Amino acid sequence: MNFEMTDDRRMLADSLGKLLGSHFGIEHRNSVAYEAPFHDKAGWKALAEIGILYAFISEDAGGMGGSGFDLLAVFEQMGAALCPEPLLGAAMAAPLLAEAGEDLEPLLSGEAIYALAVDEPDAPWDADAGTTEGGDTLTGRKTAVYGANAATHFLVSARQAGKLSLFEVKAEQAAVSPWGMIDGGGAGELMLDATPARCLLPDAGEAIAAALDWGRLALCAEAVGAMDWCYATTLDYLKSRKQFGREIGSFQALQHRMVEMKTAIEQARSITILAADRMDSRSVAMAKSLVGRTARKVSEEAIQLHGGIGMTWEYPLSHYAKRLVMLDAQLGDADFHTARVAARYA
Amino acid sequence: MNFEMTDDRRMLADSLGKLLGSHFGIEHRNSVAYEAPFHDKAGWKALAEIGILYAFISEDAGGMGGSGFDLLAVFEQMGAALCPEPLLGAAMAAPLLAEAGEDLEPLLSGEAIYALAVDEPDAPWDADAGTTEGGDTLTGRKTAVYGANAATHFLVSARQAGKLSLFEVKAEQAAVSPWGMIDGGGAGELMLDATPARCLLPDAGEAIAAALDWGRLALCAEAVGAMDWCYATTLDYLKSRKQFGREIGSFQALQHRMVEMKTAIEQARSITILAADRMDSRSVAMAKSLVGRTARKVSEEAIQLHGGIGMTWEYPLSHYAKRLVMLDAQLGDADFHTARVAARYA
Amino acid sequence: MDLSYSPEEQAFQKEVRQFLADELPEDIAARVKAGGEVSKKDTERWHAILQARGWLAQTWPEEHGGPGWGPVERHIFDEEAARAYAPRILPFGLQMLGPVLIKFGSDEQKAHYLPRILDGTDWWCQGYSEPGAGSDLASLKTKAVREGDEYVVNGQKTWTTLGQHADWIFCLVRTDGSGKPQEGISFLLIDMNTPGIEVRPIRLIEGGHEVNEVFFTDVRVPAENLVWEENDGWTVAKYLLTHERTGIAGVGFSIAAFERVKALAERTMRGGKRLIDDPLFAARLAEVEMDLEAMKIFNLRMLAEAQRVGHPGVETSMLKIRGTEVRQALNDLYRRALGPAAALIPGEAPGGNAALVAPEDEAAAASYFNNRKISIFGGSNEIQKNILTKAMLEL
Amino acid sequence: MDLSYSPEEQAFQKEVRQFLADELPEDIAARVKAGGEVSKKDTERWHAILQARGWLAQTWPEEHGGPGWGPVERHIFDEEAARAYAPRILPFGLQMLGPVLIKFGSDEQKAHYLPRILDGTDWWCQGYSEPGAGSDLASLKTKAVREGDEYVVNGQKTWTTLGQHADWIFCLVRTDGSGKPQEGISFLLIDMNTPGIEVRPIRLIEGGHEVNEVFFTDVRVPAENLVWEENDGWTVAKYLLTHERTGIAGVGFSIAAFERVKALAERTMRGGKRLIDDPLFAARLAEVEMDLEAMKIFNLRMLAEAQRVGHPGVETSMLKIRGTEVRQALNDLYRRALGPAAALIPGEAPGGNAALVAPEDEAAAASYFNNRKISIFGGSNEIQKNILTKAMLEL
Repeated sequence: MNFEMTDDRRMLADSLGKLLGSHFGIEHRNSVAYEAPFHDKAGWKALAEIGILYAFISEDAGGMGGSGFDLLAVFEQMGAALCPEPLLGAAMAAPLLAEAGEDLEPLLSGEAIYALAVDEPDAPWDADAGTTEGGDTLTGRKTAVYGANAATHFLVSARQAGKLSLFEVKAEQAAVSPWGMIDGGGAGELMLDATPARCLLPDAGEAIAAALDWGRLALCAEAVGAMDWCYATTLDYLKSRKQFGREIGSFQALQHRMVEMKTAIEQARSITILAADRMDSRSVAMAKSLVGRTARKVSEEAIQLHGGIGMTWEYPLSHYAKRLVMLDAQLGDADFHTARVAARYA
Repeated sequence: MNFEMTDDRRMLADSLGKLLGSHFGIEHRNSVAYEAPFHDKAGWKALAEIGILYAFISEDAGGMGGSGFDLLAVFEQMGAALCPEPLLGAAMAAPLLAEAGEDLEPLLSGEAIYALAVDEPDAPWDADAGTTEGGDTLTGRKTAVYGANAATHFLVSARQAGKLSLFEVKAEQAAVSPWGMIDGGGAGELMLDATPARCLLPDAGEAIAAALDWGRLALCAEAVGAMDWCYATTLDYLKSRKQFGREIGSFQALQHRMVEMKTAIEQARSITILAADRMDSRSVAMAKSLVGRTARKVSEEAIQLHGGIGMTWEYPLSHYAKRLVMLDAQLGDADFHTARVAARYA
Repeated sequence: MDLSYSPEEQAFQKEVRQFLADELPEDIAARVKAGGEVSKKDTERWHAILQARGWLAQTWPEEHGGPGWGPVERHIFDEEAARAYAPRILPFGLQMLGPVLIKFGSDEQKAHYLPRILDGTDWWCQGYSEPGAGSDLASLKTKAVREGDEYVVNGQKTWTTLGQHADWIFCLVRTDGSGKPQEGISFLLIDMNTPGIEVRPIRLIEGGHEVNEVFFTDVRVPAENLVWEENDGWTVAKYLLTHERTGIAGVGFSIAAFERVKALAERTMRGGKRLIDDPLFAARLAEVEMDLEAMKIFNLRMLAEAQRVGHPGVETSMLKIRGTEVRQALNDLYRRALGPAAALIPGEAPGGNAALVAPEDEAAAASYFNNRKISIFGGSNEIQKNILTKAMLEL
Repeated sequence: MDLSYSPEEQAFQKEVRQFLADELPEDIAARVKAGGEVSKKDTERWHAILQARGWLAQTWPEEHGGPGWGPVERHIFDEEAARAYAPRILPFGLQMLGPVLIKFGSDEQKAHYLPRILDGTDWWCQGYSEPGAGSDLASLKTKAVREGDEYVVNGQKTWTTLGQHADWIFCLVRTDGSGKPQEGISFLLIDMNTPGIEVRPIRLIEGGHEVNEVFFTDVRVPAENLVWEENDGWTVAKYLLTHERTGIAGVGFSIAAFERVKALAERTMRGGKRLIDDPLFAARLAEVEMDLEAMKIFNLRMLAEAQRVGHPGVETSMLKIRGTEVRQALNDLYRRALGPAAALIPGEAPGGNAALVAPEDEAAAASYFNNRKISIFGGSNEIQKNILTKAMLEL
């Protein structure tokens, strides 16, 4: 039993943290996060150069990571810096491409940017419920494709011969209706109309489910990083801000709420570690649900404990708060995953 | 718009409060509440003599009340004094007997004690789901019949010609397996085995549902009375008890919890008033759910704010706390009624 | 007990409904329903329509142009207006300054300012909060120094809602710094066009611009613009803060918010069934609805009491807390009901076939974030709890 | 990161399981599972079985008869024991007094008392709390006045768990009242058979008798029964309170409680379907399970840290809080799952055909009420939050 990061991961996380600190300061972050294409080519290149994409692929397959703990190391840093780059797509694409025996070099080098397109408007979060039909071309609609603006390739699920299959669609051949996200970053609607596609995996149900779980774990880790930031920032604020002639941190009602926030964050971190270790669908569902609920609570409490200043665009906390609330809506919200866990009792 | 009690009800409530104060002091209350037959004949007679049973019957039918607000006036006092007498059965029996055109005099005078027997073990809280078959005799089992020890008559639901009917079973002809309740008072299992019965209402589905709603309202009002008592007692305690050299009530974290408790109680009182005014199944379900959840929270908080002393049998609060938690389990708990309200959206 | 409105109140309710049906411009209601910003022009149009009916200055006595309503009438109007998606009446001139002038103003001040509020000539904003003060209002630092017939004002106000549109600002300023914080404060009316005033926007969390910082540099204000006595402005400030809190629960807003969530959940599909048929979502909605239904009655109880004794009690603080909690819970469910589409920035959604959500639902997440303010501004919920502690617990 | 136990730890876990399967008496486990009271005899039997294996004094060093376990081994034992429904090891002699004597006791005291704890000769109880003191331990008033070779003790202790069975009590007493509350306290061992001691039962909320008041009237205690130095008992008290908090989360109890709820919901019918298939109930259970799963890892993180640095950190207070919350939430669901039958008084249920619930579920409500204590005793959750505030927030 050992909860220390390995030296390799610690080094990666440290250099990632340093890079994000120097490249994605909050002002630059905001300019990237809230303006199309929600992507900073130079920043992405720098991220790729320190090798973080290798963390998503096992050594056997040519990478330098591939475990849940590798994702943790990377995405905690992304969350702490609130980096809007489309890394989530890469984290989910990597195991799919590996499974399909595709060349991983474009992904690993950062040259190709992958986005996963599985959800459809009437059944978000449920790849199996999609109605897009597949073949040499695809026709249908995929919704909430994260990183759609920046993507060079889409990995698209579609039904083929009764099975859920995985296709690759090139960005230049795809019709994307992009939209900006209120918490920063971009998504898009992928409008498929006899769009040329190449089948990567004819029977991809399990592989897609697993890829989505990688994505969910990444979101949990991102949340943990962002929650740590919010806690530390709120604590600093409570120590420095005075009202009615005393530090507001000296008010016991606020102290107890800080303790509850910290305890909740440690619980969220713990279940994220569990999910990273097990990487089974039940553990990931438990993590995504608990983290989703905790992230919202931390966001709301951090704003409330700050008062008005926490409500302003200029104060970085507001952007962390938005991200923490909105990431619950990605890849299945808390109630969606609670219902999945509950369904297993039946 | 007027939220004052009418003078008549105020007088009834006052005299009831006085009677309970003098007759059902906590020690006597406990001796009645925790020992079969969970009933004090003299106390019951005194209650009947001040006319509280008349509150359950409209003037048209020979009573002096019959509205939801009459129930409120009576049961708030019962809750504030934690009186264990089997009044709930009378509150539910009264409208059923009136509907059936039965002689109400025995109920009004307190001579007859009625208990309602509708629930069955595999479908508590759901009269429609009962499987007892009716006719000249009844065979089946009714569970959690409140006041079973003291009852002279049971009003029993059973299926007859496809319809839910209401029967009367005399206590001397019934086999009752009584049990004591952890929060005081008694219940029993009514074991029907070709037990002689008299049909009062052949098509009683609606009447029984309405009677159960009267019972639920009574429980809500009882809870409000008991919650007021707990709040006041906890407040007194916080003002008098010292720890670390100061009144514990001076600790802000506890102050804010008291404010939340008080606010929750006012919300519970408000929805109980709404239910008493409307007396439709949706309002009653909303009240029973919100009151059930609030009562538990108030109970838990009152104990926690007291510390160890609140855990002791000797300190009256512990008995109020038990009652507040356990009344949620009577006539449908919070989740049961939440689901009923939610089902109406469909 | 009688929860129903009196026949007169019911007739009034009908009258309000009819008025809203006839007079509330449809285009404005559509914009309010969509949760977007209501323009200055929209507000001015609506104010004028209300004033034409004599219903604009709802808390003013009849002699000054008010409609002569009690708390119940005002509540009925609020509830109906929210249900009809009317824009809110801007409180600064009508609900804040007006009553202050009526109680504390000189006859000249009343004669000059009140009619201009009613006819829309002056758009007022509020200069109370200062940076670093928050709920600790009395710690204000903006200074006004008397020089002959003028005050010279220096300092900064913040959280000035819609200050970008304002012609005038009413301010609390420090005219004496020697005593306790509450002493030495004065209440001053300042023309926003006076040289030395600068308004800078504060962008809020969701991106909108509704509040501002206002900077004062050697701003010269005629001494006749002082309301009440110099150094006794705290009396005025307290009156303004505690006056007319009967609408504090925001019941109408919550009713409208509940209807919005329910309607959305009825038409949202999740994996082959309607979201409203999902037992867990429906249960969460039901629990909030119960809290809302309870709050409606709690609010009526407070109104009945206010009508009876002439002023609302300390329950208003409980209603403020619970009112904001219920609204925020509904905002939260609304956003969640949209699923991943909740993330899109209002007004930037792809159109045509690629549309993600109905236009009226686009602002769900933005409203959720923006409404985090309601538990902070106007006396944070923590402050309300402190007030309640003092009043109820006598500790 | 590596969440799994080492091969040695896994082997140990297997060994513990085997031991429990072989040695834990079935009748005792059945009584524990049913949530009823465990008799003195049951506890003594179980202690003797553990002692025969050398596993009784789990926190003691090997030289004094401990098994030489670290925090992880102790955790594994706790978890497995709770799952197997073993009775708890009584902490008073073994986990409280033993370590105190080992650290602060004289050689004579160690030689005399430690073996008698191990072999069950002495049943110890704790004399810390006093009426009116609660979590404010240092305000204790029980006096011990030195007279020659004896202390004369007068005063009262309360919340003395299982004091009705005890041969000995260890007490904090005031030997000097002139300084700060923390000064002038001494740690005294008192034979319960000494004249002047009276034990009165305190009946708890659910009706059970597990705690007592202990009254001291001119009780004469040999001076050699003083542990450590006179007037420096606070040092001893603090050590006892902070020592060995690694089991504080009660993970094993919560795992057992979760299994109980789930099993009950699987066999409980509600209107034609199993309770476990009710989406709302299942969702509530799932949310608690997630909290429990998280807590298991949080607990392991704390244990790994304790193993690494030699002592547990301030996280133990968080685990105490969350541990009690999770257990209480499970107790609550358990009681609710029983529906109306939850109300029956354990042991007083009608038998035969009229039986209402399985005997093992009878104590659900009683346990729920009794376990309200776990967030109060042993440093209330409010005290834990104050501790955490000081440590983490440095405020």
